[in-house]
Amino acid sequence: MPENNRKIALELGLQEEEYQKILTILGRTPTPTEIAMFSVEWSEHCGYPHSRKWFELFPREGNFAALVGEDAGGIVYQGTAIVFKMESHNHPSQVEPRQGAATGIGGIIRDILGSGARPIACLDSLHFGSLDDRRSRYLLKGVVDGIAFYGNCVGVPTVAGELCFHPSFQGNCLVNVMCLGVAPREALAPARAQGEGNLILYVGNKTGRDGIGGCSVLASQEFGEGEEKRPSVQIGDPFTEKCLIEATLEALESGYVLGIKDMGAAGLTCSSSEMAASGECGVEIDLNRVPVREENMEAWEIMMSESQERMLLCVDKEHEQQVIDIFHKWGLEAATIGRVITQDKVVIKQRGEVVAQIPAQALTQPPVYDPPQIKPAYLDEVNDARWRKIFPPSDWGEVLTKMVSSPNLSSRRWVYEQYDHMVQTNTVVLPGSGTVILRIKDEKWGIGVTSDCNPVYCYLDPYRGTQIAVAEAARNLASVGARPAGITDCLNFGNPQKPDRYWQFVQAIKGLAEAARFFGLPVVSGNVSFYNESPQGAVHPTPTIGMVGIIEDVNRAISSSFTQEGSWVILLGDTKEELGGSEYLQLMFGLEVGPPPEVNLETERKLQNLLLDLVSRGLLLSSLDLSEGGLALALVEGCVTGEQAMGVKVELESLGSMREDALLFGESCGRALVSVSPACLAQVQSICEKYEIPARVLGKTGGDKLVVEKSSRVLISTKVDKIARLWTDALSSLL
Amino acid sequence: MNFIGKVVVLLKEGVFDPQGVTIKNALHNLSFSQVSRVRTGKYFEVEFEADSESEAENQLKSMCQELLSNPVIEEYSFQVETE
Amino acid sequence: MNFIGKVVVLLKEGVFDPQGVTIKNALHNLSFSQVSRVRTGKYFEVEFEADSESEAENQLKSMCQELLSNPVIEEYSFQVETE
Amino acid sequence: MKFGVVVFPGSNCDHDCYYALSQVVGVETTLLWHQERDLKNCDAVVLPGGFSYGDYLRTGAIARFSPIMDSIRQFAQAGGLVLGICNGFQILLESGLLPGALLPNRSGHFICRFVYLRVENNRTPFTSLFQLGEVLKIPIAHNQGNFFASSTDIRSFLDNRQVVFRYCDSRGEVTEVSNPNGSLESIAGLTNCEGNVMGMMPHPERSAEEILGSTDGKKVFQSIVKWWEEKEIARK
Ligand SMILES: Nc1ncnc2c1ncn2[C@@H]1O[C@H](COP(=O)(O)OP(=O)(O)O)[C@@H](O)[C@H]1O
Ligand SMILES: [Mg+2]
Repeated sequence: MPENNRKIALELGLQEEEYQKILTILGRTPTPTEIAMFSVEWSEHCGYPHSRKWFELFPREGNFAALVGEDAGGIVYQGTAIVFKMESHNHPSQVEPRQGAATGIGGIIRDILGSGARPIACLDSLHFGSLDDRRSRYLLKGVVDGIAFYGNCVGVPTVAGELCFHPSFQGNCLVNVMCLGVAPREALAPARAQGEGNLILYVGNKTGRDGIGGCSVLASQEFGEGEEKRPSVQIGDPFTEKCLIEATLEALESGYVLGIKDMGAAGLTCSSSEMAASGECGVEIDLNRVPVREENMEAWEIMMSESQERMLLCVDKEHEQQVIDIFHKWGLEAATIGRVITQDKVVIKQRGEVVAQIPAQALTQPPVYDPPQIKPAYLDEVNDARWRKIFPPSDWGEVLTKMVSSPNLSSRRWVYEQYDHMVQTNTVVLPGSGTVILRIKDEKWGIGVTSDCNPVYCYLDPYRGTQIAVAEAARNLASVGARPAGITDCLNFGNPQKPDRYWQFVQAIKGLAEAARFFGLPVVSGNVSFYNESPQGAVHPTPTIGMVGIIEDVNRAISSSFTQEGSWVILLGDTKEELGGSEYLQLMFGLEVGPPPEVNLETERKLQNLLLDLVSRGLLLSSLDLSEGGLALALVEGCVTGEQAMGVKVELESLGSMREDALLFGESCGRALVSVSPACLAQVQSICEKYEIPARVLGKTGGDKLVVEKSSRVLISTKVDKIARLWTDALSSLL
Repeated sequence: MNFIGKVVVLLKEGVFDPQGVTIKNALHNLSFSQVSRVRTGKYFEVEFEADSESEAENQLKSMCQELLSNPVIEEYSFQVETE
Repeated sequence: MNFIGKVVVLLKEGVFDPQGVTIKNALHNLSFSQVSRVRTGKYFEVEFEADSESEAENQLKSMCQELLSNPVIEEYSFQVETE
Repeated sequence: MKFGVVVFPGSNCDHDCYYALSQVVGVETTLLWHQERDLKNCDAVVLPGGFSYGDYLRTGAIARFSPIMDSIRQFAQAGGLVLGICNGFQILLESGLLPGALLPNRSGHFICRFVYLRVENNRTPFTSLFQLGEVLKIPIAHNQGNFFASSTDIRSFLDNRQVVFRYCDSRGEVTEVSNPNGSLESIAGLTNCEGNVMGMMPHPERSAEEILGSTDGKKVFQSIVKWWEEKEIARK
């Protein structure tokens, strides 16, 4: 029997020494239910054994008051808590894109709901293999369809995100989703059980056999070739989730709910043990009272099930019925399944017998590993600046045409139009016209939100690549007038037991921590997704950064589109001769070589402050930070994203002498493109001087052409209508 | 020869079918209380050419496996009829 | 007695079926070029009790008319089987 | 005047409508729970957008059986003003309060974006503040907004001037390209024969404030208020 239990433990993904540790904790052989509970709670997905120790590097405080707790963290502005978190649903989406992505949205929304905040926006950061590949197209369509299916139905607008194609994601796509919620600071609910004799209430959908071991098996292993033993995927039920949101918020308002936690990965095991542990008490649960969908479910199945749309509540014992009534009114299951006890124990009973009894503290403190790291050998090979030897093409107009219709640079409209990005009527800067701004009804201020990461930069230099992601997200926000306030992340890497992958991970963590600290941004929450590998190898390191900012006067928010004929177009920041890691090199020459552009955090900060100052004074007509595709793509976006396309004519002489491709398509950091009415030009220039940021007037908006000249020589001259069409339709025509 | 393939795709037994549950509840509210379960699925009629009935069956099977169903969560069944 | 009603709901002939067109195109892309048309529909399996087969058919018919189909755009057909 | 906004399980524009009516238009508004039968003396009822019952089975198919729909049917028969927006439109069609049906969008996708509408009839309670032929900018957000009815029905809708809004371009031209979902005759909004019940796919509550990019939707609500107030004065 003991030998058999050890075998079960190893099969469920526990290591030999972990099993030994369990023996020590319990002082006896664990029951199968206990093994199941340890296996999910100590899995990579829930317990973060390979990453937890590094989180200490992250700043927990910053420019704004921060909330960094066990669950969704956030920031506080003028008494309002803004909680946000990002999470991966990579593996389920790779197996079943529609439902995998849908349940990802459902899960992250419940995470935010569990803090007591109303979810007000979602973001999705998506990475797929090359668009030429049929499977990638299938995955993209399925994932977008799944997010639309779930997100639109629950009534939380999906307002922003990213979409990136790269062959490294061929066998393992990335689907990272983020949710943001708001609540009065004092209305946030703790994720803990408290008060002896208070009740543990189960609400939402019934428990079935779906997703059993999802987190230990699915998210903690690589995809093998021709995998047969495919793990089960859950089906999303957004209708129930919508009712769950309303009922939960109503229940919280009643004041009878003392603690709450979503049942996400590891389901009942995770929610019950973590509520007990953080309440420094215990819970006793009777599985016969859990609403189940199938007969004869074993204890371990109920404890491990990842059925969706469920929450666990700790309820004042005097007011059980009032809370139950609220959930019943919304047509949801609600059952008292247990109570709070004083001892540090999670006690699970079934059919009158104790099937598990584990100290909550021990269960929720998984082992910590620090595996070896080795700097990968490829780095020296790819960072040799060999791009300097390539011979630039002769027709820049043609290059531009190719760039604007490429999978990575073209408009994302095909994606965000499938998402209801307006429900709740708070979206004041819409996706596609700059960084999204949400208002808060009855407040003057608003929220900016963005996500960012360039996996190629991170592959070429994980430390710098991650810093660029942080800097770019902050620049995104500042360019529309939102002061960066806090970070959430989703760190997508390969197998941490492979030293080169682990090195990438640690470099990224260090880059993130340092940049965040420098900008005064707390890392309030996050998620780690390891084992993103296929037989072809690991995905490019992708530490997705989600960032939230505050705009003091939401009426000042601006977009990236040129709005007025005859306004001056100014490039802020320096352009260097940098092409490493650029989209241009990849698209035109199939070259993926570095080094990625340099990032100077001090300059970035000055640029952010400058942009915030300019926007808050109402001096800018449009503003857009430069990123992939460089200056040329920023000009295109300025021209084509407005209600009416508008031309522009610029002269690049003032940017200095360098390769023309670097001038047009280089991706130097620390830059933004703004347009200014003639009356404000002098004032803008003098403010730029004060911030020590170079401001070069490139030309004027107007006409129906995009014209780029250098020393009076025409590099590009093309009708904006044509570019607009190419840019807007590219993605859907490639599908 | 012209064939019509009639394909039914259902969620596998044990996979949660939220639509089915909601429809069952709606039927109960309409006082069809005798209903104990509703399973929902997709239905396709595919009109196509093939040289023979067995050839048609093979082709339809490939369509089901490659596009019309996802074996992770769904199972399919079909019938082939001549037009 | 226990019955299973198997219901197919299709868009009426003449009502545009965009999903069917999308699936047909997808099948062509997968080189099933012999497919000339795809119609999509919904499928339901309703498990219920009734006293007799004819009674079961009547009940199922009411369910189809009252809830499972919309007569403006859809048509239904069904079969009743004993369990 | 008092508005009621119905809350079905799965409605998700209920609060947006409530906000637009009570805070932006500034008219008394109350929420009506679908399980109730009492319309709380409301003078106009709004069925908001969203996904009642998840749109499982068919859009609007299950919501039509909610107890409140009996009261709304009586209210409408007595000449009460009923506005169905998006999913609310779908519910009105399923319950037979409006004729026709909504099919999946031609593209097969959900579409969320601003569109232009042309006012085809300004002599309805819902459009009294608009000029005939006025071009409005209002967003849509739906999977199934592709209006369908038999060709004889469509003819009679046009003849009776039941078609209130049609999709058009920014200059007011009704073209194939300006039709976002494949609706027959580019129909975006329709009343019943009597003109007291209207369904529309675009969302007026999402275009009721300058900060949201348009105030054209606000005028739909204000039209209702104006029409009702004039009727009240006439009655007194
Ligand atoms: N997967 C997605 N989901 C929703 N919106 C997206 C998605 N991908 C891109 N977008 C939106 O499209 C616009 C352009 O995206 P991108 O070029 O990645 O932005 P940025 O230049 O800020 O990095 C932004 O508004 C972005 O939020
Ligand atoms: Mg970006």
